Amino acid sequence: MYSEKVLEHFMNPRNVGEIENADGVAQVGNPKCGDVMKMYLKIENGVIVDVKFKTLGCGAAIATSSIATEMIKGKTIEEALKITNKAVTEALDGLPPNKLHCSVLAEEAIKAAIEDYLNKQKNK
Amino acid sequence: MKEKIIYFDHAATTPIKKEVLEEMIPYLTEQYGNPSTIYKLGREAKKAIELARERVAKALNADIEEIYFTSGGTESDNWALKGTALANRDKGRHIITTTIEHHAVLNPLKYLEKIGFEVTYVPVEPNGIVDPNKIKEAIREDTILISVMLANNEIGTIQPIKEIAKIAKEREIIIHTDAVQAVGQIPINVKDLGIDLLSLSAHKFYGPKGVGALYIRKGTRIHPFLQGGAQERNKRAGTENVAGIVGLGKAIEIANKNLNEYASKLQKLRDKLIDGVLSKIDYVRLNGDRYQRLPNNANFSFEFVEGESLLLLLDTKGIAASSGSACTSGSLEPSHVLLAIGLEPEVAHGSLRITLGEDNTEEDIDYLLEVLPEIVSKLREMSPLYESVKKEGNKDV
Amino acid sequence: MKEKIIYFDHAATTPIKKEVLEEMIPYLTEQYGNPSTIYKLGREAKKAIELARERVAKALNADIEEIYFTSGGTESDNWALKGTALANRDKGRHIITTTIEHHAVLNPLKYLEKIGFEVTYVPVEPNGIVDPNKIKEAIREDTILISVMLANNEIGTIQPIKEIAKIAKEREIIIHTDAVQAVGQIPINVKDLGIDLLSLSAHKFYGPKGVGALYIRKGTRIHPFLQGGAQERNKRAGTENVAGIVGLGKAIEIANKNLNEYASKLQKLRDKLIDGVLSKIDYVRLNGDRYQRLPNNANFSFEFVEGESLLLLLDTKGIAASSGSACTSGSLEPSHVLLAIGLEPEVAHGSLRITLGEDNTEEDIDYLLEVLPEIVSKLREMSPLYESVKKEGNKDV
Ligand SMILES: Cc1ncc(COP(=O)(O)O)c(C=O)c1O
Ligand SMILES: Cc1ncc(COP(=O)(O)O)c(C=O)c1O
Ligand code: FES
Ligand code: FES
Repeated sequence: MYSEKVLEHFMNPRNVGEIENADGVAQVGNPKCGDVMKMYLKIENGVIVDVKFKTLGCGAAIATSSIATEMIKGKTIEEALKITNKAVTEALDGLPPNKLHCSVLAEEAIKAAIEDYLNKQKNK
Repeated sequence: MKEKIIYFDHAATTPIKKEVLEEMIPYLTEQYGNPSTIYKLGREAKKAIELARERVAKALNADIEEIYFTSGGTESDNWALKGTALANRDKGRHIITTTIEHHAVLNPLKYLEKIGFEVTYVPVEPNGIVDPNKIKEAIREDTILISVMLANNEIGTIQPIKEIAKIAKEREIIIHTDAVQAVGQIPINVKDLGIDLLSLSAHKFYGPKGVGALYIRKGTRIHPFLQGGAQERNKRAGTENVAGIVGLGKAIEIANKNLNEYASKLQKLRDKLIDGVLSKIDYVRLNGDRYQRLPNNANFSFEFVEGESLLLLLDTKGIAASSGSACTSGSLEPSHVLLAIGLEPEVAHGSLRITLGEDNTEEDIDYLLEVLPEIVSKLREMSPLYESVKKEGNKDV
Repeated sequence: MKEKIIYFDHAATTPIKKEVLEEMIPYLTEQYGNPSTIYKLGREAKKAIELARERVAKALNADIEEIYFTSGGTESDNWALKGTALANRDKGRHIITTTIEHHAVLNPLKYLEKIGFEVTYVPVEPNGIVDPNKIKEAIREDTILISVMLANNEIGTIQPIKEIAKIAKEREIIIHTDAVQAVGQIPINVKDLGIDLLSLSAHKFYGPKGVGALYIRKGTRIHPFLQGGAQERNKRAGTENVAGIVGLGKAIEIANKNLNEYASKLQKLRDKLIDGVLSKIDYVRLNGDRYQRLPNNANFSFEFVEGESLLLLLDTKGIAASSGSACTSGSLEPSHVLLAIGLEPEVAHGSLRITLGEDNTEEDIDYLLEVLPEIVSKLREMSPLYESVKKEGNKDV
């Protein structure tokens, strides 16, 4: 059902944790559906220099969070915004069809965290 | 990673017992006759089926002619419900069941609703047991059928079928019980229970998959479900799964003989497990009545944990278990049973079902009690919701 | 009495092939996982089922998602007929079939008649083959389903399904074929045949009893038949008969690979048998077309002989065969198939079906040709009807 890559990221998730005083933070998902994802970003000169996440959810939710953080680390905000759930899924060698919605969550979390950052910038 | 698997999912399925397979093997090899034929090879196959029927009848205290073989629990349930509903629709179109039945009961009932029947789903109490009085209150003039499971497959709660059957009989309503989880775990006596129909499935009690039986009390009005040849006295057509039926017969005979010993062994392990989990882990609850439950079933909910992740991590430790989380199936709703006993969806998502079997030992429980707290902690450390709770300090569910 | 059994009843059932059983054994022992579970043991079982599905799809030239596993040919037929009739009843309530279908088709249709459908039974020609034009003529505005078997189980005649499917498709009518007897005997290509549904049963081609499949062309409107869990993509509920499904997959793979060789071997034996019987015995006829029949089927009628007695005497000689006599089943009417091709009941009663298999040899045929004339004579000597005929001298049937 899950690819080796999904299981590998699930068992050894990268970038788990929190960033104190993060530049952008967002939580997406709904515990009633079993999934909540929280993304923390540290951004310098428009580049994501650090990223951490916490996820409550299935194997796919945790694995997509993990790989998504790897994919955006070191990228500019613009580049990060271009990452789609399709790209995340492909990077994991695919997901079972009934788990595709979990990868949407990662995309949403990135976008929401960047939006939070941009809002904070505006309000500075 | 441990190499040996510790199997804690006996409610999902069980391995075939050695003695059972041994009795099946001739019917998978040289005894291949079609039981409907009249030469020796066919007569031998027929005899084997009739011996199996006798064994099932004996285990349930039924008459031999009241046992019909099917392809499993799902077919037995489908047949019992659709077969009686359609055969008795001249009397009425109302059916009563509970909110915690297996989908093999709920989905045929949904289908019957579509074609003109009405179904009342009686809710269960917070301990996962239905109150017979609530069944009684649900009865109408046009009620023709009541279906309540003998034991629940998720939380293991045992239902008061004898009382419910008595209520049904007072009103001449047909009463079916899904005993798929109960056979081989608790004693079953169809005459004493006073029921009309009972479903069972061999692979839940160390028999093969793909074979089951339906007990139909003599005189019960029911249509055939599989129509065709004259097998099973014209009630269930199709060339018989001879080896499967032989396996079912042997498995139920063994299960019945060892019932007390088996149950008391598992109950001890189960209690050790429940006590251990409740004392070692925070934010946890036991689902289903503490005592009126199958000897082999423990079902917990852990807050701030999602069930599928839990299962995957247990799998890496060589432990096979189950969960009522929607994420394990990719569906949207978590277990209808856990919701029916009043759990919030987010708590239902964090459920773990451990169902024991004869191969399990005290060491297995010790091992689970060793790795489970670590796994739960690991997942909670990753949960954004646990963060805030930790900051606020302990609380009980 | 010979000790070795000569088995001539392969249309009733076949022994499981050694290689097939070998692939099944792991799933009857250590690989006992429930395919719906997510840990390794369950995933392995799931994989095995999916491999079997791939093999079936390949053998039939179907897409993988068009194959659904069932408990046998009877369930496949019941599902195909009741499932499509009910799902398409808004379009019409008329169904067409033939007079020589198996009871697994006829009896579900009888049931559909009871609940408001109309069925036209198109007669077959004296050679046991249906004329596609007669099917065409039977079509009405409200015809929703045509069901015609690919090959008959009694007389082995092969029906012109491709032509019938073409007629059905011109009128957008769903077309089902019961291929239970055809699989493993003649090449089958669902795309080339142009059919929507096809039933098969593993035990007819050296696989296990109690498992079958239904091919459902993508886009075909059909209701589920067994409702419950989410197995078989929500179309056929119930814990899967993993070992059985694995056996089916392996058996169809082998059958398909050896098809030409197998068929030409059996056809040679069959022709030797037919020529031998027709030349050695009087008052005998071959039932069903001489050429357009399954390579392994020979069906005779002997006048002044009753089928059950014939079978019992053959049994004492170590020969297992079948008859269309009502006496073998204790029913009143002889085989509806033999009556449908125009046999008088008294002739139908004296029928003998020999269906060959890979284990049969030329010596087996020689042996049958040696004992059969003796047995037929013996029974005729006992028949009061034969007496008068003898006095009048020879005649042909
Ligand atoms: C309570 C209950 N009823 C019915 C079934 C269906 O049985 P099967 O899957 O063998 O068809 C099951 C198990 O899956 C069950 O636990
Ligand atoms: C033509 C035909 N259809 C259907 C069936 C039913 O198959 P099964 O007995 O495996 O359910 C048979 C065999 O019995 C058959 O020969
Ligand atoms: S989090 Fe529920 S399916 Fe992925
Ligand atoms: S003669 Fe006895 S059943 Fe036909």
